[in-house]
Amino acid sequence: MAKIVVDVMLKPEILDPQGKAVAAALPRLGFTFATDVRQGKRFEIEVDGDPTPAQLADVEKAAEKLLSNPVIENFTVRVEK
Amino acid sequence: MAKIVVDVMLKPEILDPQGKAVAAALPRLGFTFATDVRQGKRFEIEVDGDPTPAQLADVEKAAEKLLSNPVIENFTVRVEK
Amino acid sequence: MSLDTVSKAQANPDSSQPFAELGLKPDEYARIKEILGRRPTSSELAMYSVMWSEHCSYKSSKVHLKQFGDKAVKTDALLVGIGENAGVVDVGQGYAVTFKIESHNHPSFIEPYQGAATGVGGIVRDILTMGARPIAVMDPLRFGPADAADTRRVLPGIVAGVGGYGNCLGLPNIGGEVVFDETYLGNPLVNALCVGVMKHSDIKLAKAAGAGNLVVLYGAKTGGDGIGGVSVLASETFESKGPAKRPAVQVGDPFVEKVLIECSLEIFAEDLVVGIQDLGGAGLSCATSELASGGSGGMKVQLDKVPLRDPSLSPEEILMSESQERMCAIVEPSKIARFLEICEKWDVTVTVIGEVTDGNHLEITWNGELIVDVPPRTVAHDGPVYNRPLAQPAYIDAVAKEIIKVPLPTTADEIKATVLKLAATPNLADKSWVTDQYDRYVQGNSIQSQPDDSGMVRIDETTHLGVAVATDANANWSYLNPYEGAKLALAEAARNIATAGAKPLAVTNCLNFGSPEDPGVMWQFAESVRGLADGCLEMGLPVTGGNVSFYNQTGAVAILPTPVIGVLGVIDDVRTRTPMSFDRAGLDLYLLGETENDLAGSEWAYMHNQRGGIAPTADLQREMRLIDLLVAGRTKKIFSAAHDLSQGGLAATLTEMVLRYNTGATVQLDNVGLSLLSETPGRVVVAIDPAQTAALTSEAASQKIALTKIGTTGGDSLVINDAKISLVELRKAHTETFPKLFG
Amino acid sequence: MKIGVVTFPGTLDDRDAARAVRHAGGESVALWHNDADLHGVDAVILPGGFSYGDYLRCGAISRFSPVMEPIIKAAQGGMPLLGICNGFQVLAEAHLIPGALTRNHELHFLCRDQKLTIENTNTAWTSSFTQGQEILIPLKNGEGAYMCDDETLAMLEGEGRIIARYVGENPNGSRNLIAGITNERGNIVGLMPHPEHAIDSLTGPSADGLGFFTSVLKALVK
Ligand SMILES: Nc1ncnc2c1ncn2[C@@H]1O[C@H](COP(=O)(O)OP(=O)(O)O)[C@@H](O)[C@H]1O
Ligand SMILES: [Mg+2]
Repeated sequence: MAKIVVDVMLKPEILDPQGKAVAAALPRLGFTFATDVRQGKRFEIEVDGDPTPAQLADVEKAAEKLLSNPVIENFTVRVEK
Repeated sequence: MAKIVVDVMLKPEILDPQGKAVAAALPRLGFTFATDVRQGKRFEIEVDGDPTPAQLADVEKAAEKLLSNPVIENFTVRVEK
Repeated sequence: MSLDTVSKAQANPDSSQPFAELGLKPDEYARIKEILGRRPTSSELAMYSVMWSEHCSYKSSKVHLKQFGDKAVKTDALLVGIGENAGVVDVGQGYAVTFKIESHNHPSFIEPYQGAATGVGGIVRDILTMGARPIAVMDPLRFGPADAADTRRVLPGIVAGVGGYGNCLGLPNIGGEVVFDETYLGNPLVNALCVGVMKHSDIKLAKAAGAGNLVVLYGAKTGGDGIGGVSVLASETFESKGPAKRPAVQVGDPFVEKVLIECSLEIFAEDLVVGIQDLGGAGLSCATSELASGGSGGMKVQLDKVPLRDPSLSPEEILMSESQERMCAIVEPSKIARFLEICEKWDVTVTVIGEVTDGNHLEITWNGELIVDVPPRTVAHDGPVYNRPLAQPAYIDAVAKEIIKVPLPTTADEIKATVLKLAATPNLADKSWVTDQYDRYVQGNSIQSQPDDSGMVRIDETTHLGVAVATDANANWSYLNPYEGAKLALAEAARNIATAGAKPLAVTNCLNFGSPEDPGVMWQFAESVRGLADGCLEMGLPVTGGNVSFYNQTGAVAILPTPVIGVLGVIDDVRTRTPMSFDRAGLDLYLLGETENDLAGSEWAYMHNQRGGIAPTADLQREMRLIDLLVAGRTKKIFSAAHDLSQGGLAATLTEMVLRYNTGATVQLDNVGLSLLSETPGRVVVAIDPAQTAALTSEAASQKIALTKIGTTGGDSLVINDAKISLVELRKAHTETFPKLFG
Repeated sequence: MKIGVVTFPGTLDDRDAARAVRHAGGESVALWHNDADLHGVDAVILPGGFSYGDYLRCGAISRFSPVMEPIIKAAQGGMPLLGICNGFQVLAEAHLIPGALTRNHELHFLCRDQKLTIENTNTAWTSSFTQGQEILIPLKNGEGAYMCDDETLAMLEGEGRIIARYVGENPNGSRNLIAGITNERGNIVGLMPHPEHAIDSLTGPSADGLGFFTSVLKALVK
């Protein structure tokens, strides 16, 4: 049983109020490591067995059609063990 | 400039309404690859230069305190190039 | 773990069982053995332990709550009383209304968003279960000091959770409370109220009658969430030294609940159920045992049929799971096909899990093996009853001797500074930061919501019949005198209904207290219940239901006794309601009721760290005459506006009135400091057209309510004697507090 | 004139939209998400709510509902189509209008009475208003910030396709204070605030919202 991960992030030019809120909250808690924070979505998709190329192609399609909105978001697909 | 990624997912035993909604929508669009879908959050944190061990330890702390609620969520921290 | 069955329990009567870890006391465990004539199976133990927990069995409160029945007024308005999921009241024109408050305090501290969200979800299912369409929610909330770091964690999460769930269900939020006090810091209170409406003929009850009828589980699948939540989260202090129990918090899915509501209403409309119960605290243990004991008592359930989200759950866990958004219905076999069809239309998971049987055994099997065989009444109703020791705490006499010393303004500058300071203090400041996160418009029937005295919804678009609901608690007064405090909260909630011209009809309550094992807390509780029961009897209002939440404390420190009282009223034509304020100049302002020196427990005293003194005494006869006056004033069209006085006294009331429609006022007050700051109960400010002077005078005289002209409306300032406060300045003070605190 | 009002699972303001249609003098027809038939309606409203819980992105799942197919086809042929709030999000997800609706900049659900100016009265849904008219209707949403790229924004501005703009402080971070836009042809309108909650000052802040519904009835008579 493998896991396919789709990460969806707002395009860099789109304002990310959630990331901004986190970036502002960190220093209030004494954390000073971040120069910037962006928040996105992570989908963990389980498939039976090892994903086939056809399945991965399907996941790409689903990511484009459903999991992300290409007007404002980018996505990446990868297999995780 | 490196990127630290924090992935936050609901614990496996916790209901994930978002993942459920996606899992239900996929077959309606003809996508049959998924046996289960979970949806979580992905934080991309930018730091100046390569993250130091102390910074990473701080990120762990921030992930536990701010980015997740350990009662219902798990998180992982990693550095991405 | 191997399956524990009834036959194994009979074969090994002495196996040791972890009853203490499940929260049962040795004598309670002994009683279970006595009832069964053998040791319980592990599944039975699970059921008894959750059902006999404080949260489900009311074991510490039962002996006191009896008074609500014993002292009850006879009224035809009460169609369903205490004991069912929620009481039902006749509001005329064939309509019945059901309403109830519940607490979700402890879960909301651990996971503010989900705790609050599932609190709303739970109370809405209670209302739905009665056969009603839920039409509105309210959320009385209590937090630690507004500027405390943990309040900044907890409050935004709770507010977002209340909104997130209620908004997604399409239920307008029509009111609530936001109160701060240090005793709530480690133990915030999240009370949620829901109102529902139905026709008389649609009332549903939780009973499983008719052998051969099917037991149907529908809604979300069952997962491992909230297992033990009912006995752990709702009944134990966080510091309890007992073994660590799974602090699992439930996560809600409001979308599933919305669909469940529509699906259920369609099922009700076609009259497809004999009985129905929602799955809340104690999950299936509660639903099956209550349904069975509500009927003749016999039921067979095949537990392995329950659809699971997590296939690894054991039967014990399935019985205890508090997965949200589930309902259990009793359906005649001839109607099951249609029932399934409607569920399919709404894409709702549905499973027949058992049937009603003759006799009085609740039998639950797991893959054919009998794992539960109990008389359901013993699980659902015959839990332990405690007559806990109670004793008046020592502080009561001590605080009664304290003399309140607070500065009272006299000069123009002092008056202005006082009014601005009160307007901005977190307990009195504008709550829009909170309420703007709630949908108050959905369903298109909201007539009043925050910042009005009560929430009001229209229930018939043709006749304009409506209901009003208000909730109130004054924990400062309850701390000084819990008996009077409960009566005063009742009076205030009823008054908040009546200022709009609605007639109070029925009462619900949520009694939030510390540990019942503390005799002082138990005394506060007993006194509050006695006060509320006496008050309801005197005012002729039935208590239709409620909720008790104990163990609200941090370490040894209990919260202030906080009996939240909800009052429901009816108004025959919502178009004629009296608004809380005025939008034009030239009206006369009157104060109804007399002002005494009542600074004890007042917000002004609180702001000066004075928590002592003697609480006011409730004069319910006068309150009832005031209510009659307010209702008559509405029907006779005497009032242009009416707004009650409560926390913050006349200063707060005037602030809220002038800001409501941005219309100023000029008032002249004798003894100005006390007039502005005293919180004597039973007072209302009304605005009338001068042409109504004679009518008002005669109504007030006939009700023997003191009437004082205090000023007139108009202008862009609030002028009090020589002090002039511009509305701009006043609004700034009133509205900037919450955004500054919570971002 | 028959106006269809679509109910997706999780739709909340369908009854309000139907009531608004009736108040305006039209006949409302309930359309079910799973029924790919428009039952002869002359126009369609996609009302507000949280269709499918809005868990993924608002409107992302409902845009694929069976009923959307005939709606998209008819709207492309000129049938008046109004998406309110969640309906606006569905229109954007279905690419019937450009851009996307994103999280409010304050990150809270926001419900308040909102002033708007009507900036284009040449659409099927706004002809009852006067150019520049200021109206007051409820705004209530968690993801109402209108986003698009600069090019699209310039196009919308240039072609006068912004039909309503927020007055005063930006409530949600929408670009150029956009509250509503229309397609090229003016038959499809997406609007974030809720006119259906402002048809009667008893239950809403005003009766200003009625204009959207009287507009479409006029447009259909023509
Ligand atoms: N948590 C809340 N949710 C909804 N409405 C609230 C909440 N808190 C306060 N309100 C509303 O704000 C207004 C003012 O509250 P409050 O000062 O407590 O009223 P009162 O003193 O008349 O009981 C009321 O309309 C109340 O219903
Ligand atoms: Mg009030």
